[in-house]
Amino acid sequence: MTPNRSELIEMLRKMILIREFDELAIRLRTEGKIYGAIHPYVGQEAIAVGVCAGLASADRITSTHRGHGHCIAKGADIRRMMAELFGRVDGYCRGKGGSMHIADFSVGMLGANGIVGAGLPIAAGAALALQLDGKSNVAVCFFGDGAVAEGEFHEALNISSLWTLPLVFVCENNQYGANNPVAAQHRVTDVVAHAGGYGMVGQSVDGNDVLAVHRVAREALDRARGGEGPSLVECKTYRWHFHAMRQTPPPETRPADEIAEWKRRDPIARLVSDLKARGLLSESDLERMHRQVQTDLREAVAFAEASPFPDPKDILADMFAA
Amino acid sequence: MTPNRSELIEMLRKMILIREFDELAIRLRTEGKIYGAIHPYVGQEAIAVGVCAGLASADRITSTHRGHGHCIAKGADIRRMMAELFGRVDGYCRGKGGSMHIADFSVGMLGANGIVGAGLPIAAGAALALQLDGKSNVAVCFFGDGAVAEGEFHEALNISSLWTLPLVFVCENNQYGANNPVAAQHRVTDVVAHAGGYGMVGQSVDGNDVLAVHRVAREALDRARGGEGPSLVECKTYRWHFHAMRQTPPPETRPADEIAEWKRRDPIARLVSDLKARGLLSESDLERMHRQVQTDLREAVAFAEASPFPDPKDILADMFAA
Amino acid sequence: MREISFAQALDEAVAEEMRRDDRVIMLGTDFTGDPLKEFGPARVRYTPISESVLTGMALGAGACGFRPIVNWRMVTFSFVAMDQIVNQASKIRYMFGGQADFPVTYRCTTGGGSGSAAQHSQSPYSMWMHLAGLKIILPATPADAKGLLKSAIRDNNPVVSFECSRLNAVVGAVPEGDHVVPLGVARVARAGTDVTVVGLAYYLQEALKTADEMARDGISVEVIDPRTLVPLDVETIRASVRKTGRLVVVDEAPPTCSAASEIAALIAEDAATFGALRAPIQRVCAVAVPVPYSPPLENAALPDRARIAAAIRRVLDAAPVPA
Amino acid sequence: MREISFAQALDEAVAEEMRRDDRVIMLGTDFTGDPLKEFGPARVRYTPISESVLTGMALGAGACGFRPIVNWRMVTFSFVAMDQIVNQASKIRYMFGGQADFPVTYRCTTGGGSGSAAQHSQSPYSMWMHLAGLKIILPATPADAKGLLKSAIRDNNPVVSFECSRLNAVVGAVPEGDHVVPLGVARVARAGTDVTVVGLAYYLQEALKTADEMARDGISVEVIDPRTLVPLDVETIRASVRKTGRLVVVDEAPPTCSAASEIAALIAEDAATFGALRAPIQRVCAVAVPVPYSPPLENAALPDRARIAAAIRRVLDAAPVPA
Ligand SMILES: Cc1ncc(C[n+]2csc(CCOP(=O)(O)OP(=O)(O)O)c2C)c(N)n1
Ligand SMILES: Cc1ncc(C[n+]2csc(CCOP(=O)(O)OP(=O)(O)O)c2C)c(N)n1
Ligand SMILES: [Mg+2]
Ligand SMILES: [Mg+2]
Repeated sequence: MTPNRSELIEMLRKMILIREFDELAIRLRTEGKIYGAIHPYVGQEAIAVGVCAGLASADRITSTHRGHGHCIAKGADIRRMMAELFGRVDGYCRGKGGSMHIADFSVGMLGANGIVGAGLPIAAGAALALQLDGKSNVAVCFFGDGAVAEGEFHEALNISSLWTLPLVFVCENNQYGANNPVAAQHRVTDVVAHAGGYGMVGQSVDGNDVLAVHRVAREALDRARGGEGPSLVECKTYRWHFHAMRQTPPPETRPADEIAEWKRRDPIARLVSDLKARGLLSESDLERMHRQVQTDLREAVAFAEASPFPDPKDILADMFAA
Repeated sequence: MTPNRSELIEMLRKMILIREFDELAIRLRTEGKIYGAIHPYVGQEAIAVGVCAGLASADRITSTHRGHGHCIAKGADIRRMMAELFGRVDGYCRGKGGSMHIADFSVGMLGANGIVGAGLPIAAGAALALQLDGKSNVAVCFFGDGAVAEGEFHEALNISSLWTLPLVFVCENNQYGANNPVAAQHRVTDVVAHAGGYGMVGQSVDGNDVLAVHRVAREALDRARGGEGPSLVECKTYRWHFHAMRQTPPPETRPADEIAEWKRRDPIARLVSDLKARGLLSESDLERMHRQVQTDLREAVAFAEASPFPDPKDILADMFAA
Repeated sequence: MREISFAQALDEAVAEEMRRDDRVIMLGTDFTGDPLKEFGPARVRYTPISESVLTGMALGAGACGFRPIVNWRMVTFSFVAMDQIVNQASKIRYMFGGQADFPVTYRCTTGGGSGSAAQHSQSPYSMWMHLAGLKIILPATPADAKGLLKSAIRDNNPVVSFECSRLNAVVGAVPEGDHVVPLGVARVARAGTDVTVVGLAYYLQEALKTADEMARDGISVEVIDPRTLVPLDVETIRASVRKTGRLVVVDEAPPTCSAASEIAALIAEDAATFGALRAPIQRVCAVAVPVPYSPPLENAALPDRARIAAAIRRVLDAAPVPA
Repeated sequence: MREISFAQALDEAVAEEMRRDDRVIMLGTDFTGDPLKEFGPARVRYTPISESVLTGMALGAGACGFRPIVNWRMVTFSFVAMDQIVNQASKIRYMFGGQADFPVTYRCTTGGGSGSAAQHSQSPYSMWMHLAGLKIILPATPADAKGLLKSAIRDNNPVVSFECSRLNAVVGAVPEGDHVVPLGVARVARAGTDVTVVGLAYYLQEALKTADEMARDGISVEVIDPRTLVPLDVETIRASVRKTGRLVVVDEAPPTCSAASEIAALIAEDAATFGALRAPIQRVCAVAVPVPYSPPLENAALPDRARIAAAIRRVLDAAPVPA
């Protein structure tokens, strides 16, 4: 099932939106409108978008500390995301969560997570629920190459494979866990090498090629929906910016030529030129799309700024369910 | 380097000693002379003995809840082991540890462990120390098929391989984790299937054939000593008794024919007939050995019974090092 | 009323809730009884030894409409899952602004007294109490075991059930039928006037026996069972202390930063109760060591009736009851 | 005396101990400064994100003659390693009858106040205090950061160093040379007569500032810094309370089963100190919620000088200082 034109255009729009959202978030963090730490997803847009294009709203995902892209790809509202980053009551978490804890349960986005690896068990639980429900829904779990070193990676793959859970493990191998290159974390730098130990299908894909990601993910999703259990999909990619920033972006520690090489493989430029070559996108389409993204982002900021800060009196609200 | 006659005879003696020690421990536990839970090693003797025959005293091991066999194989004194089981001051832990916490640091036995999987990180740390010391010593980590599902299995294999640590991971795949068959724990029932994911040599061996275990372990130990890093050795075996007992042995839940089949593959009988066939052991040698083992065990019990219980006044002793 | 054991009461609670609501599922490496027979392998899930993933899975499944019960077995084994408890279970609802409920029950056994040594003799409820966001039950009788566990399973929040191993064989009256005990309501297990003793789990029973013994000497001990540690019914304890003017807290966890410390602090900080306090507050806890294996040492480590009685006498000596 | 920051003091402590003893090694996913340059990759080990294996490896390497320093970075991340802490590090020496020493230092940062939300704003020292078998340092000044961390590294037991993030930039006098502060000795940071305030980490600084402010109103506040939580120098705190008759404990952890609860209980249970107590003991802690992200909520959750001052006034109102 290859995506049709409108689907392709929507994929491109989301990729641009993700990129611009995070470029804006960097500026807003620098200006002090956002608090705490942010982890931009810029450069990795093809993964969230390529995978989530295969998902329905009733399918579930879990995300990471680098979660804005997954939120947007899964259909979260950027106005409520922005309000959350601004710490306002109209944010997804009413201002309690911030960047590392955005979630939108209504669209099946079960949460970003500040703990490396912690989303994998939660996704496995969602997959168990979906299996028990028996409606062919699936769960997807995004995580980084760094998370692969955590025990929960292993436990989640083991039990999911054992129980044939409808789950796709999507490793975003962006070559670094914080400042440590993947070769300083794992002897075998291909994460997919672990799949066999679990009797799981493993597939590696160019994470900067949204159509390739989509194709591979779709196959894995189909297996999951068809009762064939989980797959491990490794997407090779690269983050364009620093790992994390607080007040100011930290200095770059990675080799300049490595960064340049990966920027040449820009996933958005690649999709643009592909669509143009196939006659599915004109330069003016693209300009219109960019303008619309900027308009949407301005609206999101306006929405966030108009939303009040939470009232300290409500500090105990949401602690326990009735 | 194949073991010579005296080495072979010593291997046989240790296997018999391990078996008789645990058969006796079952009786003593039933009589209430031992407290808490015990986990007999009977049936698995070839693994501890086959592996430890390749180790020097300065090499280190870590063990599990089913640790008596590893202690004896590594050279611990059965009198002090028995005194520990009896909760006496001359026990290895002065009565503070009991069956699941026997250790003899003086012979490089860094401890049994009541937590499934917890010995793997400790062994990796010992291996790191040995690597830094640079004297070609190695560490060995024993663990069960059940422990493979724990995250620490994965973390330990990952970092050990990454750092080329002098370590051998010995999985005692006795087909069950407590009452759960290995196929209810892992989709791939060959634990060794995980080795590739870590870029590690993995080898599977008949864990009831002490010479095969020794050969495979020796190769892995040589690699570790030679700076080639860790290996994963999977020994297929079976425990003859229940998983654990407290006051009385629990009812057997495994299929009778499965048990019978494995008992036919008795590792001690196998070594005995092999040594006899090669003219290295006579029936009277064997009888003498059995008598000596019984004498040693009687002495161990006498030693334990003669040792006083700890004085409650000493409850705070050993809490903190000076 | 019929009498059943603490262990049976717990099994009944689970079976009844599984019958009542088919979204209740259970995960663990082993179960008491034979739940598989009645409820089948889809709902009764024997798992690999992977407590961390189970603990997190329960949250994921809970957010997707199920009501998982995770049995860690010994509390000891839950520590490999501590990240999912501390960083996820206890924070997940609040942190996400109440978007979803996580109706999960975590069960485990606690306590020493069986020659099981340090790792297998723990009672670390206070570590969970410190986390804001978990409810915690600690039944001390068969009736409460059943009634509190049923409430826990029905609760829409993560609830941790600490089940003291030494109570398993204790037999007591348990009402027939749907016996439910609300969370957050302490019980005055024995009324008295001279001193308040709060006993946790097994030590409720020991406190009651000590109270019986001391009654012969004319000492009137009020014994309170908090039953749930979060929410803690502090008002019942404070009211008792305002009456007796003396407090002894008994538990088998080591004292430092324990539930006993918390109860002491809650009494000492409340102006009205502090004003009524006539003697220092005494904690009767384990000696602060990993529980040793050998019986004489283990006995020395854990509280007993003699130590409870001595603490009661100390608070009475400090401020004798007017004749 | 020269002045350096809390963060620099910590770095100095490690560097000096690495120079002093080449068995000291360090493991972590990241380090401040550039220790690799001076000490090389054999001793300065950048690790995969596997806190559990690191925590256990330190014990294994410690038993084999090294003195590992494991840097978990945020205390948050240590929870994935909790089994190795609870079931191994805290019990291993006693359980094995003192056969071996485990000279390991575990370092981590704590605390809120930086808009980092629930998972990244924790101060759960009491969970570690509850375990018998770990030593715990909690420096509140640059001098103590250096001196206590050096003692921790030299100690032959597992020591946990909780390093409050909000103190990193605080600058203070630190003696030149081998400045070592012994474990288990509290410091009277400010002498006073009307009320004792125990302040932990960042809140020592806040307590001192509050004391300055209240001095203007003629209120004399004695401020105590415990400096190490295990061993805890309870006698210094008790002596102060026997003098002032009033106690306020300030910390940013939630109150339940906290270090503050423990200090309250230690005061309330000691006959002589209890006898001298003239007012209820007050804990000024975080609100019992996961620390929220949005600044107005985070500010409401964490203690501040106004709340400290209010607690001081409460205990003074309860028992006014005789004129
Ligand atoms: C358990 C845990 N350990 C450490 C951290 C600190 N930390 C946050 S992100 C990160 C790197 C993660 O790398 P990776 O999984 O590759 O994701 P990426 O940042 O590259 O997207 C680290 C070490 C954490 N959040 N959780
Ligand atoms: C973390 C943890 N979870 C659960 C247990 C309870 N337990 C003790 S032994 C055991 C089975 C272990 O199986 P395996 O690793 O195969 O070793 P075996 O007993 O077969 O030798 C279990 C579940 C434990 N000790 N630790
Ligand atoms: Mg990465
Ligand atoms: Mg097994």
